[in-house]
Amino acid sequence: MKINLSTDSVRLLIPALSLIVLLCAVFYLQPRAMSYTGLNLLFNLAVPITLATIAQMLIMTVNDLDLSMGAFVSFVACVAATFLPTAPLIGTIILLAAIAAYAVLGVVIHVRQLPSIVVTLGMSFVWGGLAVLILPSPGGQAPVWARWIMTSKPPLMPMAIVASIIIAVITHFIVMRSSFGVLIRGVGGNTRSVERAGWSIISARAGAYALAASFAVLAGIALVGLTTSADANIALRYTLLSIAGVILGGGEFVGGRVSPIGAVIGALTLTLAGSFLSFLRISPDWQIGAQGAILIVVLALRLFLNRLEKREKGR
Amino acid sequence: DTSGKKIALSNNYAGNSWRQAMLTSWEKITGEAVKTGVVAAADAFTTAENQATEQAAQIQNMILQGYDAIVINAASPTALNGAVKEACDAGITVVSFDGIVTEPCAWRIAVDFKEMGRSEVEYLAKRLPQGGNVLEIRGLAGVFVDDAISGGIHEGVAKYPQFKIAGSVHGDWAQDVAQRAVAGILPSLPEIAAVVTQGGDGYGAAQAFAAAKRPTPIIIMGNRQDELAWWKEQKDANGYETMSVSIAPGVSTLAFWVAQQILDGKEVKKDLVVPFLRIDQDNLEANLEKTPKGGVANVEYTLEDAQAVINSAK
Amino acid sequence: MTGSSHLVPVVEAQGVKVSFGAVRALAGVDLVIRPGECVGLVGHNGAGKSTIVNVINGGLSPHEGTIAYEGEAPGRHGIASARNHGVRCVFQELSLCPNLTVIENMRVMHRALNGWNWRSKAVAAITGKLGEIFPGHRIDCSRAVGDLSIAERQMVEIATAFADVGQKPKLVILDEPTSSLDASLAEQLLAHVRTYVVGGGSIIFISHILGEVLSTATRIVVMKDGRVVADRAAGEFTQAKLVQAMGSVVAEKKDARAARVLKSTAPILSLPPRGGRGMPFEAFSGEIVGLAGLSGHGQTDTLVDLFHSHSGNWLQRSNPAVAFVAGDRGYNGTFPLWSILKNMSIASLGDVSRATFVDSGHEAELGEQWKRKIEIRTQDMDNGILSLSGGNQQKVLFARALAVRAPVVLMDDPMRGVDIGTKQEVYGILRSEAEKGRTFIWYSTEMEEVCICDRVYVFNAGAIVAELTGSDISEDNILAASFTEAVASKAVIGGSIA
Amino acid sequence: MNALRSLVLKPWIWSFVATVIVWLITIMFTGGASAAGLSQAAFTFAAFSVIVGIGQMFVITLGPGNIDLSVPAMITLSGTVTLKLMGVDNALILPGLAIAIGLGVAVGIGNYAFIKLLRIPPIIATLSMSFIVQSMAIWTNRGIRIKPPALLADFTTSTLWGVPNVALVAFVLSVIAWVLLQKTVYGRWISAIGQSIPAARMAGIPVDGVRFATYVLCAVLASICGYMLASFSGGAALNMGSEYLLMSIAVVVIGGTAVAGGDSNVPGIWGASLFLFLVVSMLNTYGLGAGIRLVMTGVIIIAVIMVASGRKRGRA
Ligand SMILES: Nc1ncnc2c1ncn2[C@@H]1O[C@H](COP(=O)(O)OP(=O)(O)OP(=O)(O)O)[C@@H](O)[C@H]1O
Ligand SMILES: Nc1ncnc2c1ncn2[C@@H]1O[C@H](COP(=O)(O)OP(=O)(O)OP(=O)(O)O)[C@@H](O)[C@H]1O
Ligand SMILES: [Mg+2]
Ligand SMILES: [Mg+2]
Repeated sequence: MKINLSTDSVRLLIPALSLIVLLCAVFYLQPRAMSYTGLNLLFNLAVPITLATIAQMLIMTVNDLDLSMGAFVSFVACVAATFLPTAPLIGTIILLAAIAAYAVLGVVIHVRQLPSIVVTLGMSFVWGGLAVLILPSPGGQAPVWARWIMTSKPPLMPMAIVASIIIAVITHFIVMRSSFGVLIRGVGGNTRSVERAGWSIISARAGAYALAASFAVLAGIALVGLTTSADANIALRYTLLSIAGVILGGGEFVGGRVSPIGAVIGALTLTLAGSFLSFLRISPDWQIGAQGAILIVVLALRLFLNRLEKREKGR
Repeated sequence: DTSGKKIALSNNYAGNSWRQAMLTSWEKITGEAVKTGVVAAADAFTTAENQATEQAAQIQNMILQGYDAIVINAASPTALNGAVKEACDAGITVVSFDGIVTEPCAWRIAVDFKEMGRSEVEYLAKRLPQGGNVLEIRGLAGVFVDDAISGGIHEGVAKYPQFKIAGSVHGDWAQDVAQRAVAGILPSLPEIAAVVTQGGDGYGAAQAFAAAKRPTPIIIMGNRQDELAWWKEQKDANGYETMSVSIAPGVSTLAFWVAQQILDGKEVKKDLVVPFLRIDQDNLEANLEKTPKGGVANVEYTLEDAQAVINSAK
Repeated sequence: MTGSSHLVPVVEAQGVKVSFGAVRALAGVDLVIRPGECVGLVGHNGAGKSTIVNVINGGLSPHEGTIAYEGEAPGRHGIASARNHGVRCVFQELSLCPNLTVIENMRVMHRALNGWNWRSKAVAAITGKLGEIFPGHRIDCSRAVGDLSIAERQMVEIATAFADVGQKPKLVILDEPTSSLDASLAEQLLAHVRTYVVGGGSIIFISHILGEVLSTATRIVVMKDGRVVADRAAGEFTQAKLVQAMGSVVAEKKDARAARVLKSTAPILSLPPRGGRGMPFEAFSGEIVGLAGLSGHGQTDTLVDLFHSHSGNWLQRSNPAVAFVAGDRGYNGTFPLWSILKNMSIASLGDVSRATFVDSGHEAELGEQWKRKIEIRTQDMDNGILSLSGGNQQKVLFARALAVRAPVVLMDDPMRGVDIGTKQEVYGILRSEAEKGRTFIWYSTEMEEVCICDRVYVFNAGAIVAELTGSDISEDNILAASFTEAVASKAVIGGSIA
Repeated sequence: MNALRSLVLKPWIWSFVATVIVWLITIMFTGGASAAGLSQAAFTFAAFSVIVGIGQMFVITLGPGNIDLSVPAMITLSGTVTLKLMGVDNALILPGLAIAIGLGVAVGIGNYAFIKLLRIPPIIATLSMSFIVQSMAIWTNRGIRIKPPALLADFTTSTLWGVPNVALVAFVLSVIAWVLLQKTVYGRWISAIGQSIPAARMAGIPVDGVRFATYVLCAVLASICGYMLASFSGGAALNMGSEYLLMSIAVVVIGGTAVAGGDSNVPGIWGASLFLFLVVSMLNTYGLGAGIRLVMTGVIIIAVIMVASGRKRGRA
């Protein structure tokens, strides 16, 4: 059997295999998870994480890093839980303005050659502050439609799986197939040559940032749909989760090497790893440490598969 | 009979001594209960970071694991409602304590945080009838406990207008953050007559005052042994007087018994209240003695205590 | 050729001046390119060739002077207007996006390539062009450019520039396009350039290999220190005249190389056959060993292997055994944030420091010494490395390796883009160092350089397939050996041609 | 030489300018009366950020993707373990310090082992490590808070000629760091690695050795910081390090160190550390609510970085 695997599909194969291995382990530990509701319970909180991971991936595509992802998703969640149900128009305007703000950030970072890490670090305070201003104490109410979508029960496959597949397909199309995707990946790969070919780097970056913000907005709304209400600190962990998801999915920090399907798989893997741990029932002292250990195990698995694949290739 | 039932503790944070004492109490009391066959299991779970999303996932996993009851100290009163609802729908009893949830299907063992804040000012009003400037040390912005206690304090100040809140900082319930924040604002503050805290940052505040070489005001203490020991030291040296309010970490064991009672078929009101733990000048020594060195003043509950709380709510 | 002079010039540059800070890169250049001509642009490293090219393609705005495309001065000088007039450029340093596939790079390079089925259009255009220019190439256009060898990347870049996607290229600028191609590929390219010019297209062709320029260009422009010093039909030049016009004094090529037999002692370096195929590798003290063969057949990998196995990754050896001269400057050569001096001294810091403290006086001295020795064209060794022209950066890398006390120097096609005068000097340094007992292992894509070596290993498909010594080292023998299949295990065709 | 000096000068000057402005605005509130007290507090608390910041800076200098997220857990672990071991015994102060350094070395080795053996980006490797280290801290003392030895507590909280002792320690450490970076072969090496690993490797630099040493150095500095911080605040707490995750990164990048690696800046860390402390103090002093305070902090950080790098990139 001779399959000619491109680098991209190899990049995908490994995360996919780690996900499958982990899923088998979870099923073994907890056979109840092997059902429609079981899968939904395992994965529904992965949906917002997946969206945030995609957003982070888009930023990483242009060689930047967004340290404000968690704060931004929290901010969106607060807006979605306060304005969207009561004053949808104002809510929408706020969210659109936030997306525009991201685009502006992209432009500023490019024009002034600022390190994205610092700017987004600063922005994380800004979004966090705005979230506290909007929602000083936890509360709010998810928009009915968001709640409806997130608790819907499609036939055959649970919502969480359907959503992940849809997200993967759409982003794969945008990032890997469309001209815009090629352009922003080109910016990540070699900004100078894209510029020399006559493209406007500024608009490419602004586009990448705005698109990322749009996915982050979806993440915030999806999150509120699941939790029914919000607080200012609700998604702070998404910053690190989203970065880890992209990396697990085979993406890289620089060079525009990303994989949207991989990122989705990475986010699912991370979520699943947490459940796997719960099912193992470790002593409370070591539960936190075990989360580190599981990350390492998943990555070791990745390395192992990588090796296998290299040996295959060497032949 | 609940000997076949399994109860889980879903805890969102383990990074401070209060939470550690809470987990220890849980282990001690439930371990006993499992051994004597009251329940079949009582497992404790903690998430890595203090995050509602992570805890929601944890609760969903508990549903899959087939627990009969879930006892929750929640990261957010509202953000877990989705997961809690799913648990209830799956027929699971959900009891929340300390960090309670607002989802109507769950039970709540609440501390009256507002009252806790108010009582601090009331105490001050007794001590300092002429009033004065007050420094407020708050917790983590955006968290419900912080909002509630602070709300109580402000209500108290409104009632006793001789007090003025001269400054307010967020100490994030962490000793060093509180110390840092107080040290930063202190130079710009006028003379401070008292410091109101959310229980636990008193020692840090005392150190910041000492470092700035300012007279030590009345600092409301928390329940940590070193705070109590410092207070005792001051009391012996110069008759320093204050009080301490806090929540006993052992409230987790009360929640356990309440869950057990509900599983046993007892009729239990959805909202229960536990008193907060208060230590005064005269019972300081007694409390200090009971508190392990480096630990937290604590009260653990028995089945009888729980039944008393349940009955008093009826 | 004079027939084309009445045509409207594709590009007309007049009095172009450009300076970078204190460096005057162009001091008033006039350059006219007409349809149907191939203009060879030659000059020493740092003469300003890449700079004028950057002005023509719109990447740089001249500080003084004008540029007109097809007779009209553009409203706004810039990349877009140059491209609209059919100007395409293959840059000296590779400039594709390594993370994108060949097809996707086409999309980036050609804005006209839009619509829903741009992928299929791109495939058609690029495969067609690749086949036309480099018949017999084996490039899979769905692969990421980063996975291709350096020669393949260069081929893709050239084909991309010539590709016709809705808009025909009128002027293609080739800035040292052959520097990473081996002889046969280079010849294919040159042949294509000739037919393209006959078909009415224009080319600016920059190269340090004067033979190529003489055989391909219809007109040759010689630059020196930011000025055009000669501009005549190619027929009026010979190699010697060109060299003279460039201002370098080149000793006549000494072919008389004493055939030295150095295999007597134990080898100073050796490697078993790569992947269990072909011949083992050995090098002896004082030798210049050449690695030849078509580009990308394992020569660089061998050098890297040799380097890794003789240098510590955890602790530095007190006496370095090997030094390395990079060919792919951007990838494993230069440190872009640093000054020329720091770039040069990094490998020999042990010699200029006391108790791990760097002695800056000593370091500067070392820098001055090498600056003089191989003429790095800069006012100040404290200037950034990127302020140097490509060839001069390469010289710095050379100095870096030669300054190390290591007995063996590994060279990964280091003369890429070095001008002919410097080359001759470096050859001289190599010879005298070899006399003193240093060993050089030298991968080169230029036949002339391979022929300087004492012994040559020829590579094919990752393995050594032949060893040539002394007078057997010739272009024909190497080419013939390049197509020998490697034999598994150690049954070797040792010097089957010798 | 001149060009070099101006290059080094520019990035850090801005964090100091910002610091002075914020300081002036803060003391304006009391008409200048709080100047001495505020400065002393600022130096005290900046010292801790400086110590972890230096370690983080070395790591960030190693190039894109290099970052040590295990810093907070390291601080907690060394604080809890050393205070537990020392009890309140003055004689054990130095052994305690030795233990702290030993813990740092161990965690540093662990960090690099993950990075190297699993070939994973440092950000993930050190994140995983931090969970494990945090668990170790919980396991070793379960949040029991033990007082530091009196002598050590006195040392960390008192001042010498009005300068806090901890600031003096941090100053000495920064001078050492500066010399390491600017004057030694090791400094050259990490800068080279930060610009291009393949190029560094082919220039004969022992890349693994240098990166390994750097991760160990960072962990050791974090560990020393934990030791001092726990002594300073009268005991270790399980969440004492969490502040320093963002802080350690922020002081490095605001201080003018290139996030892309290869270029580091020691004085800037002081500017940034003082600045970050004073911003919070200023906003607290003027009594702004938490929301506004956060927004302002963010805006000020961005403003500083805009001004600073706007100047830095001024092309010739
Ligand atoms: N980081 C936190 N996140 C959420 N809730 C917290 C956090 N820290 C403390 N709390 C809540 O604050 C209340 C009491 O905490 P308190 O500050 O008294 O603890 P402590 O004894 O001071 O701990 P430590 O000694 O670690 O400071 C409890 O309701 C607890 O759940
Ligand atoms: N970005 C820059 N900054 C400063 N100086 C520069 C820059 N680019 C080029 N120069 C200088 O301009 C001069 C001309 O450089 P150019 O790259 O045009 O030379 P070249 O003729 O292409 O040389 P080579 O054959 O080595 O490529 C050189 O002295 C170089 O140092
Ligand atoms: Mg506390
Ligand atoms: Mg050039």
